[in-house]
Amino acid sequence: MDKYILIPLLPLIAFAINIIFGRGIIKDRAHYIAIPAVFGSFVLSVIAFAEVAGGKVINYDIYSWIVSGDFRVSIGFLIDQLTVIMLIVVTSVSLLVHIYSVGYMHGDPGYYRFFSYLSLFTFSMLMLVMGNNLLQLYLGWELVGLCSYLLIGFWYKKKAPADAGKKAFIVNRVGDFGFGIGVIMIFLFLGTLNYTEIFGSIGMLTGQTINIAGFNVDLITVIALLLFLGAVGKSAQIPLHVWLPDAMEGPTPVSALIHAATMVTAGVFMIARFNPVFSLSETAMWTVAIVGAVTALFAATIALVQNDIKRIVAYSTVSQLGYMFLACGVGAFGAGIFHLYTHAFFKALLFLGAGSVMHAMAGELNIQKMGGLKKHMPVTYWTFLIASLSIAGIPGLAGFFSKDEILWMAYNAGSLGKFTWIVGTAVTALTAFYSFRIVFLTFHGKFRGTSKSDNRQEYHLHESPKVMTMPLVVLAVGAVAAGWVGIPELLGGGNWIGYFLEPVLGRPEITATYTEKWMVISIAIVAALAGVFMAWMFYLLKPEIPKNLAMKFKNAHTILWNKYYVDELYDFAIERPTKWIASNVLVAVTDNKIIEGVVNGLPAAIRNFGEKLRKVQTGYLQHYAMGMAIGLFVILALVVIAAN
Amino acid sequence: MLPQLFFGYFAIVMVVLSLLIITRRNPVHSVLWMLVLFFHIAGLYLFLNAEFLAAVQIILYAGAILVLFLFVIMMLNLKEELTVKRFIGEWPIGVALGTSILMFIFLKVSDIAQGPVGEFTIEAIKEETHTKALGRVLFTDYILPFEIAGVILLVAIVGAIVLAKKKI
Amino acid sequence: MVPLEWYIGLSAVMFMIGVTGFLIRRNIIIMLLSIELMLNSVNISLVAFSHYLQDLTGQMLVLFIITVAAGEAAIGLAILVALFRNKAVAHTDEIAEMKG
Amino acid sequence: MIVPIPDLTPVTPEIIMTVSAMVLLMLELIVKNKSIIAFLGIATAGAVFYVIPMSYGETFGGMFISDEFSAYFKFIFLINLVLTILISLKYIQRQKSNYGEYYSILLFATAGMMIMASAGDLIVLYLGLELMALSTYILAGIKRHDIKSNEAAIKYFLLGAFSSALLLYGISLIYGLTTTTNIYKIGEYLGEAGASPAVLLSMALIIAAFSFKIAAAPFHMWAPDVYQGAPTSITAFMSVGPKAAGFAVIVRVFYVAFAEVQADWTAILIGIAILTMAVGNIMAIAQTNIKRMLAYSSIAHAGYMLLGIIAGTQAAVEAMMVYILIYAFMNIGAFAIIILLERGDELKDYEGLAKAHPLIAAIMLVFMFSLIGIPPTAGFIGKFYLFKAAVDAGYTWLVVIAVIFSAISAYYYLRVVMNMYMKELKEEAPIYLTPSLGLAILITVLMVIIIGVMPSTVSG
Amino acid sequence: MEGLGYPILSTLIFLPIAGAIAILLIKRTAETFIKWTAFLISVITFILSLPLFIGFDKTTSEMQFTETHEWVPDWGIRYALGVDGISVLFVLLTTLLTVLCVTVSWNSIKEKIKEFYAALFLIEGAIIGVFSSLDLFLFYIFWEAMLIPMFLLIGVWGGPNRVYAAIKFFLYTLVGSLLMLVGIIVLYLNTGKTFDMLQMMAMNYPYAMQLMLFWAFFAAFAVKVPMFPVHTWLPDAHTEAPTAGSVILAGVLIKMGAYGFLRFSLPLFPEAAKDMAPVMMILSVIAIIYGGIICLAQTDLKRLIAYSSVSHMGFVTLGIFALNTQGIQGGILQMISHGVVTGALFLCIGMLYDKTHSRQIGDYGGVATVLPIYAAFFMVFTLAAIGLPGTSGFVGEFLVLIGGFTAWKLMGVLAATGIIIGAAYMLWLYQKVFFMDVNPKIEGHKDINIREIMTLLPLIVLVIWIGVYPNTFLSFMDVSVQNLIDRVNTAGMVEIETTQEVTEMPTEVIK
Repeated sequence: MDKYILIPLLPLIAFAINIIFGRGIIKDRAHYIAIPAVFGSFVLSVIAFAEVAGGKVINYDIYSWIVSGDFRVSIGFLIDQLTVIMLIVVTSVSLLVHIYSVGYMHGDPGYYRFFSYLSLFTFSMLMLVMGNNLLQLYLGWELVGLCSYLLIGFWYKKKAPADAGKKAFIVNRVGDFGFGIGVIMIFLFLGTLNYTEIFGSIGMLTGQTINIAGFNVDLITVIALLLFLGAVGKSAQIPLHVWLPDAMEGPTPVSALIHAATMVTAGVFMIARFNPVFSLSETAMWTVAIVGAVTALFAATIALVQNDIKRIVAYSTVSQLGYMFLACGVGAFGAGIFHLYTHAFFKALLFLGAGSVMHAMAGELNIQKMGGLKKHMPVTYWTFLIASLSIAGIPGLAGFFSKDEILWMAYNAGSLGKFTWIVGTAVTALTAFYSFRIVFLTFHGKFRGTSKSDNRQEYHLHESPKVMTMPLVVLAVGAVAAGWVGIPELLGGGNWIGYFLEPVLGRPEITATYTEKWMVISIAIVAALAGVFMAWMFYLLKPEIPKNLAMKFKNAHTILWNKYYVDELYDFAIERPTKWIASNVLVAVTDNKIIEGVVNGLPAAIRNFGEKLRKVQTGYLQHYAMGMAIGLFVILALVVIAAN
Repeated sequence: MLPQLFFGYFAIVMVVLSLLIITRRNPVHSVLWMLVLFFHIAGLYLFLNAEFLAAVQIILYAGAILVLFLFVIMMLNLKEELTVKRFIGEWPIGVALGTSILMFIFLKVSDIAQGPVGEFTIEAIKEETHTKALGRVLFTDYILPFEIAGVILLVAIVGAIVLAKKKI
Repeated sequence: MVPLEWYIGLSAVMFMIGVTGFLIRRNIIIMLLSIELMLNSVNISLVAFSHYLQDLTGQMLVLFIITVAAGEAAIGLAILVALFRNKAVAHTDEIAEMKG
Repeated sequence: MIVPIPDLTPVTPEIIMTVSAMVLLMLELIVKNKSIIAFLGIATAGAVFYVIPMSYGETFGGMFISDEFSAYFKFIFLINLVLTILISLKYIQRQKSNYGEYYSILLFATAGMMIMASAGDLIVLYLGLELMALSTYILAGIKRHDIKSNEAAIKYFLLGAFSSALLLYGISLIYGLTTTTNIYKIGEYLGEAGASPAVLLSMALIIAAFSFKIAAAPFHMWAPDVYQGAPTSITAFMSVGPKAAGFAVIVRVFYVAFAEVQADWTAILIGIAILTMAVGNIMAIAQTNIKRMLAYSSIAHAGYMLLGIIAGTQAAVEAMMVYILIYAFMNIGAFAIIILLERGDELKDYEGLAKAHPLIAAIMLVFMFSLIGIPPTAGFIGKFYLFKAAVDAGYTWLVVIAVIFSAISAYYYLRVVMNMYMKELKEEAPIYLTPSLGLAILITVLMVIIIGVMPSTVSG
Repeated sequence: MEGLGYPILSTLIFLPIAGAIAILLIKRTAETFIKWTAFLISVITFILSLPLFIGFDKTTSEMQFTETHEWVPDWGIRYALGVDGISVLFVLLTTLLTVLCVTVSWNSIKEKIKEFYAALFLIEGAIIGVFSSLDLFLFYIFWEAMLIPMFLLIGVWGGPNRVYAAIKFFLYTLVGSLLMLVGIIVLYLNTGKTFDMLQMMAMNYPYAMQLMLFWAFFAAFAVKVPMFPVHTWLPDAHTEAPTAGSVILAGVLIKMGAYGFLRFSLPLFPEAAKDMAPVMMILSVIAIIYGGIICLAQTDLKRLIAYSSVSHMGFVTLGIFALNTQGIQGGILQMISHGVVTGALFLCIGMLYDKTHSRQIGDYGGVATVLPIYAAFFMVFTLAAIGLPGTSGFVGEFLVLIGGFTAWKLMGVLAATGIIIGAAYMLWLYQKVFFMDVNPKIEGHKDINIREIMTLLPLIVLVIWIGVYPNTFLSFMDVSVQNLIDRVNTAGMVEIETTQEVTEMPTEVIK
């Protein structure tokens, strides 16, 4: 068993070596330490997968982490079906991103730093997925947040990345606030944080209520929603999605690894992990589903009009995460994880492809200034295309199967499920549209960047080095084939993954008929194809249409362009008032006026009083004598009063 | 009736003299009124069968202390003294304080409970003569205070010399 | 027979006249005289008490008071002389260099 | 008629003191070096100290009582005397007041205090008080060429005489009420006959007079001016000696003679104590002259000491006595530093002292913190003992008031420390360190620290 | 100690004090010698304190390493020292931080060097005395005596506004302490005229008295902690104090207040503490949120950290007055952690200040570019300050939140907002100072040297150690805390045997 400890430990060691010796000895050779470590983890993950596939669930404690009275938490591992899927996803994508980064980050002064952060991230993510208790999950949860912060702000000399990193961390903290309270409540009511023990005893809480501001609320619902708040933060769901698009300020490999494939899916993982809890609360489930659906739609609409290639992909990620939550919300945790798994490949691929494009375009991100890159960078083009097809849900590719499963499950899940299904299908069309908008604007048509004469950008266009394209190819394979583990029975597959995860996640009861399933699948395919077609028409056939539309629906466009003004809203409603209160109320009034007023005022008042009293001490003898006489007078008066 | 009249005369005159002393502009006048007052006090002492004290009052107070005062007054610029303010600005407060404290004292003294009567009856003193009785008590029972009083006078002499001698 | 209270009353009146004089006069010498007045009023009451209580202690005290008064007068006037030497002032409000 | 010779043993210390003072007076004529006179004065103190424990007893028909209580106060007077002589030696030379009489008057004053502490009779008490008072008037004005010294002396003298007159009036009344001036007999008589309202009148007058001696508000107003104007060595002497003597007689007179009306005088003293602490501490904050500041501080300390009287238990009185002892050390110590640093006695003259003379600044710091009452200095032990006794007697609320005022007091004591340590040195700060002065400072600072660290030295 | 053959606690108290005197005797001009002597003294003290860590018996709540001597028998005062699980860690923290204070002051103190180190050692001795006194009188002596050198440390070697800060610090704490003194006296008189803390803890005091004494002690402790609204001395004192002063202040001095709550308020006045716990929790939560938000408006590095201390100490008091195991243990651990982390942050700021002589956040920017190693260290401490799991900050804060939530859910939730605010201001600070364009004012400065790295390294180790394996530290306090909670919970329900009769003279509390 002890070998599994190496899975997280290897990257940790790599991190430690790189961060300590990186500046002095290692410098540009950092990847020689980081990549073997991740590879080791990957190999061990595969071994773990094999073992779990063989029907074994590994669950053990390594050491007691925090012991305080009856509060006991260990560091320990639970390796079950869900975990191994995550392990494979995390280690494989991480490995590929590591390799890709060798090329992408080449020559960066912070090269060693980058790799040490990546290793730390891998470690943290593995701790997150492997933990056998809630607090270890929380540990990993926060640590990946830290890595996200560090990596977003990797180019800290610029303001935008620094801001974005900070924003990511703080927004995540808002989610963690809820998550943390959820953790505490679980401990408070169940007396444990260990998964198996929680799931074993959560049933005891059914029907119990808790009094919040005078209302009696179902206890499990409260716990589930608090946990979900954490997931909302981490997985960038409405209303805490604001950090993810900004997070694109980080290096692209980071976006691929953290903000697409792994970290942001931690929320989904957590909900899936806590399916026994969520399943007990209908309210919580529907909340998850609706938040997921709304987020999916919301982010997809924003993605329609953006021009920054990474931002579009980022909004696409938000949207796809919404899908996953939608799945979880309708009880199809397996489908959610399935989509998580396929999404990891095609979304990582999209990001890495975008990175490759940026690499070629010397950092240019605006797709309006690209075009015709197909001939310059074929590998990138083809892999990017595959990823787009996959995400758009073109039959046969990974995305199709997972998305289809989700839509089907949503359709299956009652009336509210139907609503989510409609939303989901609409989002499919939108996804196809904006994905191909990128493809067409970037790779097709004529180059619209700075011409040869002034900046020679076009002259520089080139395919990325092997070390970068190779991961693209591998991921492309994944984007195509990853879904094949979950081909539904209807299409002749065995939905292997669904059954594989069933011991952990369960499967919702299927009530709908085959006919309905065919209908769901066909509508999805039609929607996807329609999206692709529209994109082709808008951006290749008649490029003037988008402009006209933008003119016509100016207001709508502006709102979408400004991402529904959510950032502005937060700025206006939270950030500014807080800062205003801090400096104009707390510092200026409470501290400086009231408290300091008393603290400084009292001595000053005493001193002033002393100064006034000094005037009594005139230096005149008679006044002193009078003082004595007055004293005598008062004493006599008292004596007389006392005697009478 | 006679003693009362006698006392009445003394009391009225002494109060008037006291008021004169504290109100005269010219210090010399005050001192002279003081002299008159001292004679009256001596008279009162006689009335109270304390003839030795009466003598001491005249000899010591009138004869020594007041003369000392007069010497010092010589150093003052009397002309200037006659033109400046007599009282401090807040004199009404002083007067009010004085009167009200007096009221309190009267309130209290009116029901004064005398202590036990001692052995020196008027007859006993008369028999022994006042001076002798006083002397006997002074040099037996009150020998310690007597000695201390001597030291005080010594200190006063030394102090007066130290403070007032011209050469440093 | 004159009641004791009369003497005490007389003494109290004189004492308070002395106090008042001390409180209101600017001239240091007259303040000194006021103090002598106070001491004499005390003496009167002491002698009266002594007479009425048929006890000589009061008269003893009178003797000592007179002695001390002499000493006090000597010292007081000596201080006054020393003051005159430095600054020809005889009024209390002129010697108020130290205050506050 | 045979005059019986009274037992002179109990008065031996006083006799030695006065005789020695007279001898010094005569020696002044033949001895050129005044230091010899000073050392003889110290020797006298030593002899008296040696004699005191052997002199217990009552004599002169109960007029004079030498007991442990008086012995303790005499001990304080002797310390006061010795330390004053030590700090005076060169100082009065510099002040051009190097008269041999200075020392003998100091001795006379001490004799007066000793008589006060031992007085069993109001007459003796009055005479002792006058002996002390007259001597201190002289000493306050001994810088006769200095107008400030004159002013101090005249103020002290006039107000002192005024307060003596009040005391005498009080004595005359109590005599009239009891036919005796013996403190114990007064107590006995009042205990049997009960207290008539006129007793309260007498008590009020006596409180006023004694409050003047201990500089308690509102009878304190002479103190700042006199402390400031008098030669610093005398200020040190006055701030301890007469105050301690005042407390000695307060204890004896009020606990013995006026035991019958304890409730009344306690109530009055509570008022006086609060007022004293308030006035002393609040006005000290506004001072710029360090001698004046210490004057107000000594007023405030009198307020704390009154707590011991008010509490009225044996322990409280003991605590007060310990407090006076400790106060003597820290206060004289502080004045010794002022003498040492004759650059001026304004607070700003202390700026940057720590830079020029770190050790002296450190010692001053110890005195200041001791005056605040911060452990591990003696000042804390004194306050603690006093407060403990007062709380034990049930005066917690009064202690809380005292504590608040002592927190206020920190403000002005810290200003001295602040000036020494946290301000820049502006000009050279010459010091006049002589062996005797050094010795005085050493003794005081050591005592302040030793008592602070080992309270068992005073707890018994 | 029992096997070591020497009185370890006395040594720890008086070695630094003796060291202070020794340093004062060295010639003023021998600066290097003074520094090395100081370093040696601090290191020896630290090494001598290690037996406390190794030899501590974690299975008992009894006082250990005890020493008892009669001191003032007439007043029932003894010189009694001892540590239990609650206090032992603070002693160790003190000795450790002092070493670091010496090294960090190496070049930054240029004036009155020997006085500086002497003051530092006097503080160390007094603080160890506070943490190890078993006699209330002795405790008070150390408690107050510490004020003197600290006053000087701030006032002499501090920043431009140092005098104001020093006096404010002194008066603030003095007022509180003096009220406690009255409380101590009342306690003493009601315990049969003894200052023995163990004996006092075995007593049951009447409720009205408990309540009054609770507030009297509160006055002293709350000011030290500092709790809202008596916190305003802290920003000034921290800001103006020299680096070492800030480190000692933040690291151990303000822990004395919370320690006082644990050592006195809870066991001596359990019923009052229980009844007043809601008030204290509300004050704590106000401190957490108030202290946090106010940080957002700070422009001075040290001031910001100072206000963050208010917030963090709010967690501590919240935990303590949650009156359950997690709360109290969390509180103690949070104190240790805060001592390490905030101490470290002040050390870091001091190092930066030595280079640039500015504490204004606006004067910085891009420090990470110029001083990368320094930035890395600072990052770790920042993360610990915002309570990232895996660092020391998390364990304590989380346990406190558990405890607080268990005791009063609303307060737990409100306190948890502190972790958001904490992240906001610390990251804002980090960004402003370390990221973005290099401010010309800091250009060209050298990265921290090996001495400074060695100063910070032990703290990094501690931060990680506490974060990863807090049980090392939690196990120290386990039994003692449990004992304390039992004491609080059983108070008023079970009659505890009093070892001594109530004094023959029952003292009225209020007359």
